[in-house]
Amino acid sequence: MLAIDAAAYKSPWRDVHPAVKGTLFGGLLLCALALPAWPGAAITAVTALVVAFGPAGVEPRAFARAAWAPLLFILTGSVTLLFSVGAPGDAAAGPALGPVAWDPDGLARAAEIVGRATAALLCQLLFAFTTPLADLLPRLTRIGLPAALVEMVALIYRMLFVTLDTARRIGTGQAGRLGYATRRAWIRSVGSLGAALFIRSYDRAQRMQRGLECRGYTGELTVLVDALPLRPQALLAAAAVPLLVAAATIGSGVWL
Amino acid sequence: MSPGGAPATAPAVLAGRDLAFAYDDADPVFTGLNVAVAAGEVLAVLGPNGGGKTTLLRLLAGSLRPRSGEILLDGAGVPQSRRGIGGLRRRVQLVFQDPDDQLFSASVRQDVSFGPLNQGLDTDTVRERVDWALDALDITGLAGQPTHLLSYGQRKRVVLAGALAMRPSVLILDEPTAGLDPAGVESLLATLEGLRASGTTLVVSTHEVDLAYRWADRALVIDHGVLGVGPVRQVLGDTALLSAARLRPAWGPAVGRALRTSGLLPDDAPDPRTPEEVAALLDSDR
Amino acid sequence: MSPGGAPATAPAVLAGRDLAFAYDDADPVFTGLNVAVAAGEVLAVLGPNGGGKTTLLRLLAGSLRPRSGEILLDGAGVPQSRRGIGGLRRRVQLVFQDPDDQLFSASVRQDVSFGPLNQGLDTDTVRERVDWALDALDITGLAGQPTHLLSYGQRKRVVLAGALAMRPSVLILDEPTAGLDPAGVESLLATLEGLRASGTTLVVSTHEVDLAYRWADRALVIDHGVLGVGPVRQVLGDTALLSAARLRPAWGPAVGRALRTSGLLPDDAPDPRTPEEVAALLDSDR
Amino acid sequence: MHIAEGFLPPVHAVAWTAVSAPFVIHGVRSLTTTIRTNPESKLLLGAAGAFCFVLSALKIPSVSGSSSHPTGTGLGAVLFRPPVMAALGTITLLFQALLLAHGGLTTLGANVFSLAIVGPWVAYGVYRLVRGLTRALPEHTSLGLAVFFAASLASLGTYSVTSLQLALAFPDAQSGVLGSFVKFGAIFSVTQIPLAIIEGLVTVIIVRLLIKA
Repeated sequence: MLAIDAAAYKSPWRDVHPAVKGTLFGGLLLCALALPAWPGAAITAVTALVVAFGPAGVEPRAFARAAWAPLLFILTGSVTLLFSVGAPGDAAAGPALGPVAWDPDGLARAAEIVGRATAALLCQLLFAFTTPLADLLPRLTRIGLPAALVEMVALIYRMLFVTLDTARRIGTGQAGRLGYATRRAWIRSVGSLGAALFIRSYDRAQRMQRGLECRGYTGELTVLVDALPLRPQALLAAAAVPLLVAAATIGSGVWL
Repeated sequence: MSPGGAPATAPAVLAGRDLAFAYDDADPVFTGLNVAVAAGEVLAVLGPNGGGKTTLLRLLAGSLRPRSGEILLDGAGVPQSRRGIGGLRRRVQLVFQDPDDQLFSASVRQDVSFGPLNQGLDTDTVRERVDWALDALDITGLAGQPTHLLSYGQRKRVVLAGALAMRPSVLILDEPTAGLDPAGVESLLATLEGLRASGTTLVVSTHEVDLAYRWADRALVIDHGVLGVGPVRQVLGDTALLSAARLRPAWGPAVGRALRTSGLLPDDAPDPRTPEEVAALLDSDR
Repeated sequence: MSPGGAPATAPAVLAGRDLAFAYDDADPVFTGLNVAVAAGEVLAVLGPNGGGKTTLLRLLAGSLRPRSGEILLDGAGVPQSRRGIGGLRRRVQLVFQDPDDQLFSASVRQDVSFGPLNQGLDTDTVRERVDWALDALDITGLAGQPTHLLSYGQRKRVVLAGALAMRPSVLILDEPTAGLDPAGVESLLATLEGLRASGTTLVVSTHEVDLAYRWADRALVIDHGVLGVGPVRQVLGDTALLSAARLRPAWGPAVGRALRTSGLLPDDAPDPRTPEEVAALLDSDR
Repeated sequence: MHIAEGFLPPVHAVAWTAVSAPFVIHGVRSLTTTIRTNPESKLLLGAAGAFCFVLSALKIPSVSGSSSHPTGTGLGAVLFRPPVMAALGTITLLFQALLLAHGGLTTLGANVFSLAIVGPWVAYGVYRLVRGLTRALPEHTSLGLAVFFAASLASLGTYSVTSLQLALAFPDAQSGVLGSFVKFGAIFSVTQIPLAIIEGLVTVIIVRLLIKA
């Protein structure tokens, strides 16, 4: 139903321990943010793409579809860096709102931001594309989050698909009755969809209460989480990649 | 029976030509599917879950876009533009299996008025349409009720009224009898019989071979493509075809054959459609 | 047939005595209802929507408290205390019609482990139970799938596995075939047949008279009270009773009667249960 | 409006996380207290969290064809109160980042501040204020006005905070933070101002229907 989520369950890396993937992609994310943007971001981005389309087996089209919306935000946001407002020379005089002018350093700054953010985005997407939340969420207690919160997050994760499915069905039904044919109808349709969803959500919660009580529910949603083997070698290998990226970046800085 | 959908004798009011569809990156549900719905007929669509029944109905109603092929309304291709789809939806209404998918307003009356209002009709006409549709489904008494307090069967009727209030030429029903008890099924069938009599073309999907047998003019059996199409007696009497579509055989043809063999039924008599007809046969004999 | 539920010959593993229930301030669904489920039997509960089928099942499973009367487990009354209800739920499992009412975990394996963990079993036993239940329902392959990517029929199986993993003495299923296609129904019936063979007592509600006829030992027909109870052949062959409960007559008895009249079936032979049996009758004749 | 992963410099990302943390911790505490005192509320809150996520994913018409419903926090704040929204909003944002790539993990703190803290508090404050001011008007009108302004001003407040966060990270070479704020504000106003008005209208419809039901 959600493309990234569906892809994560089909990922060849699905059975890799989330901690290993967290180390690899978290490390690369740090590289993207902390290393000098050139060539750090470029090396990180290339590494992430090689991992994604190589061993992690991410489907390129799905990856591209997921990436374009945040990329659009990154590009729009960095446009503002290309120009500055306020007449030159007025800078010291404070925030006077003068005419708009090209910023001579703007292009370099924008390129740096775009590079960094793109590399970081790729790392985040890679993690999402290879790590199913059903495997990740129950393990969040290990990093110290309260069990009650983790239980709530896991419950919301399950229920959001039920709600999403309801929303899609109602939306399709409304469209069939021309509910999205005009802007006015559209607003009316979204409003009534939202209200219907709220009522259904409340109803669903009550029905689930009954349904789970029959299974012995008394307030705790305890489940058995099977242990995934966490091999130290895998963790080391995962950590090695960002370290190599960092070394390559710093090394190239020395040589350049 | 040749796949490809034999053209109906009456002119097709709604048709699909060479339709192909796939959900996202999954395997295609079907490719090169042809179907034609004749004006005024009742067409039953049968097949296993996941075989493409609902997909086909949604394509015909403009609720999904075909990957290739086209939908024809009165013989003319429907363009896959916003305007084209809008025009299709004005003529063809699809009623989903689960009534909760189509009920979202606070009151029954408000819900039924949703479609006519979106058609841009003036309030007097909308009111007229709503009254007429509520009356046609025998639920005028429910008009002021909040939708979430209705029983399942009542909700099914309200959704049907909401589609009917748009005065469609073709009404498409996805599993309309699912979840209804036998009394509810009988009452729905009576309502649909009335619609058919008033000239509405009906396309109905169902699992229940006995029901389709009893009630449709033609049957279309699909499972990732057309397995068979034709008059119900011919298609649903074909045990091999039904078994290929993972459907249970109908009682009617099996019993008809047995009764003809035993001489209880003349050789040229049609098969019984209900257990009552079998009982009546015996009683008339005495 | 006398209302009041004739006692089964085998000792009743689960029973309701003089049950009355009403939702909030509404009229009572029923009063003074008696029912007894014999160990190892399959009891079909039939009746129109709104007639109290689901209410009765929920009372038997401890999911609703009777206004008056009591539930008996192995002949002993179940106290309406937290402890009493808890004890009942360990022995009696109810599977709802809508699987989404009982699935709360995104992982199939984790969800199935919920019930056994609530029984206070140690993790090794829980793991064993989960594996066994997944295997019994033939869904071991789904263990790693996320719940939200499963089909409706698959989710139904997962819920059933979750109930089974608690090793209940009595398994109560509310409309288990609703929404399944004929192939899905057949495969579910085969699974339940296996459970029955292993000694699980089953109580199953359904609209489908033909299905109950084919498959249950006894039938209970209710509509705001017991209309009839007894062996399926006797209860579901009673056309007047079925019509009083707004149920459609079954094909089997009608056809059986016709075939016996025509001499195709010996006078003491049982009614056919499926169209296939009718066909086989003719073929064996030749 | 979500700040994408990697768009904020690390120092800013850490700072906004620190700013948001107390609100989120307070929200989680009040959530767990609610659950402990009333165990029946667990599934209800789960459903509410799922509802918040789906509401934020609904498409509504905007200048560029259609766009995701930006916040939905206005409605959430009026229905569930701001502390609960801080917790549910954070969970929603986490799912948006991982399932939809809307917003990021390192920018989660910044996005939580604008969407799950400022938005709900603005909505709640405006709602109470307008209700007080319009006490003389008929109930129907008073409620409609309060909900409309709560939802649209929450949406505008969120977008202003996001612009400010970006301005602080990337001050203008000439006119500093204020100039940069104007730049970011102007660029995103094209989509955000119409969205705020539409969100107000949609929320009014939702609340009116909920009251009837």
